[in-house]
Amino acid sequence: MSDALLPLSVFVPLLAGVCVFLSGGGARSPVALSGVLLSLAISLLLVMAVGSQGTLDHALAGWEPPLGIRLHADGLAALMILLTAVVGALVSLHAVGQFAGKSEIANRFWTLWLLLWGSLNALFLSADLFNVYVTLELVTLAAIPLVLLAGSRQSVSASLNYLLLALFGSLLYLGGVALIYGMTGTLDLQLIGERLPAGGWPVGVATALIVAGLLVKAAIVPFHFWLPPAHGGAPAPVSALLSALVVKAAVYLLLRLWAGPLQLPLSAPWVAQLLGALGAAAIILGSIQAMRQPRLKLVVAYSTVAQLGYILLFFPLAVASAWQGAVYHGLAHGVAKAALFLAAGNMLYHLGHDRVAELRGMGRPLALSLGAFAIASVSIMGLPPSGGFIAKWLLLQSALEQGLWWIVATVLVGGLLAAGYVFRVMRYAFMEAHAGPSVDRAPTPAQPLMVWSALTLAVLSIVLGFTARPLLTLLGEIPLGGG
Amino acid sequence: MTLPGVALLLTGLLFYLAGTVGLLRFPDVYSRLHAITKADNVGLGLLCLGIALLSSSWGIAALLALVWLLAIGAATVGCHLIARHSLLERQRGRRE
Amino acid sequence: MIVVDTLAALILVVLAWRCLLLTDLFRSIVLFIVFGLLMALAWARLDAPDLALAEAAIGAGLLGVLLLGTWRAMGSPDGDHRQPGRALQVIAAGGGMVLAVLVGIALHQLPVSEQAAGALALERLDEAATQQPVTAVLLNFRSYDTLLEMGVLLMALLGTWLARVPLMESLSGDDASRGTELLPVALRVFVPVMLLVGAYLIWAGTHSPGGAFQGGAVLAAAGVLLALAGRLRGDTGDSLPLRMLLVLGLTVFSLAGLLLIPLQGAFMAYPPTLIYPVMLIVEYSLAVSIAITLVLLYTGSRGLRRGPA
Amino acid sequence: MMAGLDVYALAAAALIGLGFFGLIVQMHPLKRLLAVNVLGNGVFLALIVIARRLPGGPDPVPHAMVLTGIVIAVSATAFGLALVRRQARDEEGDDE
Repeated sequence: MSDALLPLSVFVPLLAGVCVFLSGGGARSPVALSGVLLSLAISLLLVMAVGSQGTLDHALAGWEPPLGIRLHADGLAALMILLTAVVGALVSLHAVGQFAGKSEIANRFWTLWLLLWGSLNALFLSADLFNVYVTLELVTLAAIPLVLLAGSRQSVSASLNYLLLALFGSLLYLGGVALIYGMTGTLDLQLIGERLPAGGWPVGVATALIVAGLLVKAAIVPFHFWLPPAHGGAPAPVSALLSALVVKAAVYLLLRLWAGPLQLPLSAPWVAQLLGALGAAAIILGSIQAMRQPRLKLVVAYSTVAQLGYILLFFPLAVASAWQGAVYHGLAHGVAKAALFLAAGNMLYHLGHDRVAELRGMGRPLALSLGAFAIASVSIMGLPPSGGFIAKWLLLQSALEQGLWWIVATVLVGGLLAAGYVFRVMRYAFMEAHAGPSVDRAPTPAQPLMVWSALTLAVLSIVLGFTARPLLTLLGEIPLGGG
Repeated sequence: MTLPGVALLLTGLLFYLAGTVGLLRFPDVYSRLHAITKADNVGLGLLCLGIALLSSSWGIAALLALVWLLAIGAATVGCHLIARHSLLERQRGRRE
Repeated sequence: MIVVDTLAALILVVLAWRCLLLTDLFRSIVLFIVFGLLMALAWARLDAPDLALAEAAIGAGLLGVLLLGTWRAMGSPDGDHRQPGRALQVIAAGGGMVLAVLVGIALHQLPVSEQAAGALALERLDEAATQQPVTAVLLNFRSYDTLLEMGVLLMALLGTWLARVPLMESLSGDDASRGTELLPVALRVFVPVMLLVGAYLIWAGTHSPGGAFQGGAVLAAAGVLLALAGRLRGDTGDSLPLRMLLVLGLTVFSLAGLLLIPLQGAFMAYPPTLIYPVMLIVEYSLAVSIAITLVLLYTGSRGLRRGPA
Repeated sequence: MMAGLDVYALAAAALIGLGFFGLIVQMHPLKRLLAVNVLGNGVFLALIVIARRLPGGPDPVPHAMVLTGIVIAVSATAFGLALVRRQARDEEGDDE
């Protein structure tokens, strides 16, 4: 019966979201908080079940594929569910503080966030190409209203651009799915792997459409322009959720498809090189942009554009250690980025602005949040002993083994550039000033929950440097040869 | 039943054609409305009658009659509202 | 009949072309509505009556009214004369052509699969307690997709609420709909007929083209008609009963699935004796939620109240 | 059969290309929403063209996929239109 955990981990958060919607409660709503706790519990149970039993499958409605839809939990899915649960729970704590006293916005936040949680779990567990399309739309349509919660003019145009791009991306994806269904007569990931012709125009076009659609959704250069305004303009807990989890969903699917039905077309040398090159471009361009941003949250948002690139470096490498490195990078970045956004949000909350150049003298009033920012930055820069270091080390190792020097160079330069944009912030923040940081209004100190959740996430990003062994064991072997 | 059915269909299409030409060529809202509602209602009626003959089933004929009645009703109300709106606009224009 | 198909396909493309290239916004919208209607015709020609129904009711009908309403709410702008840069135009034209050619070649050369899921679905219709293949796929074989789709509807509505620009709250009834004798009579005839057709379509989904989406869309169309005539007004607050109706489909569908897990061992699997009643209940609750969501997506308001008769 | 099928396949490909073109060259958000919808209809048409090739009747699976897709597209578009209205209202506030 443990396979019933799969649908439960989708529907516990979803129905909790529905309950919050019905209850209309505010920031400290017991319904919302128990929903978060239940969702966390069911996710952890699922991860433990995968840890002890290996992969889990659940044929929905009792119909085996190709007729029905299959849910599938393997190490990769379990790690993403774990990331969602841990980051989500801590961000929820932050949200309790952030939205205190704002009953209506808080209710919308909890409703949408719990629905998003269920949608993300649905996406990670789906083993059906069309169902993935539905879950992608679910994730997008939960994420965009969350951006809108900020209520500002910028957030409206950011939401609109986000929506247009996201719709465009998922329709390209759906076009590819249509062709694949035409060729194989099935939507099940495993069956597609068995039936897909080895080559030919239709396979090529289908792969191109699917990959292009997912790249648009993942905000990979050159489709990245919608991400910074959307992520930078949203309330801090939302930015954290979007940057840590939502953009990962599309990249996750690229890895999932490589590991499953599309391994052959995605391993074609020029496709792999192209994806790797896009990743490298994202790392360099995103980091340079991050260095030039006047506002702290935009620095962090462009850093997301850059950090997503590392996962794409997997494709030209395509060996076991690169697989582990790419997935671990997803985890490490998720935790660290959530910490960065929450810490940046605390500063914004305190000062009423987040203009980098005016942060001087902030060390004292915001010591803990700044500390969280600094600690999480260690992981973003890829310095030991952090999760980011493990991930980059694994990527570097496999690049060195294969003599792919341009990847080695990209990873090293990316680390230096990350140090550049992080230290730029630090320099201003730790600079002594006579009068403390400039403020736009009377300072409102962040609540303890907001500070400690950011700090906990930051510490976790370092802890990830020591937990590589159990987590990579959970991930399991690199899936080669389909299936 | 085929020949009269097809003949009715063709005549119906002629009415549609006339209505469309009227819509495009007539000078103002009222005469355009006149052309399109009158001609198209008759055209639709003839089409329905033609299809009913071709299908030679009473059930389908009854359904088609219902379709025609509802379409006429909708066209009447729509035409009335458009004409009224246009008249009110014109009166307002004159007053200003 | 090849002539009809060729003509339909050609007009579709020309309409889309004109719709996307005109600078006049109003004309673009009207062309888009016509495009939707022609799409419905194409669906009918392609043996997809379910889609023809859905497209006509939701795609062309509801979306059309919403587009026109939005155009008016924006102050009836005549269009947009900003021109993108020459380089962007070249990229767009080149990219569009490459995309079209690639998809065209792929569709043309697509090998036919021997063992399609659809063939299996057609074979095993009896086990799904329905004679209508599309309903069987939507509500049984792939019911999970349909369930998640209800989440999409709910979140689109939440997003619309957060945008805070209702279409119908501020709109005072149109001049032309006031003080005319004909409109109340028409409403008295049309609204009951539409409700009847909607309810029939939902039920019909079990054996012929129709189902929760088509029926729900027709019910929503009746609601939109009432809203247009001023009988139904947007309201500024949402009430608990309304919220319950909005999530009725999602809740009933997922609870039916979850509660029967111990019995059948799989999510959303129903015992053979219960399939038909469960499916009927699910269809009607889905349709109610769909109808109300669509009406609210149209009005953009938080709630609904009766307008002056 | 084959010829009819090809016509709609061509139309599907053309609509996808046109939608892409429109999405990029149009500046007005409402027009870009229309472009995305045209693209979507192209994809849906491709699915139905594929569904027709199943011997023994149209394949219900792509039909169900398109029905789901239409509802998703319409609800996302409705949300998009609300955002367009909001943007227009914000800009109006600037002018005054």
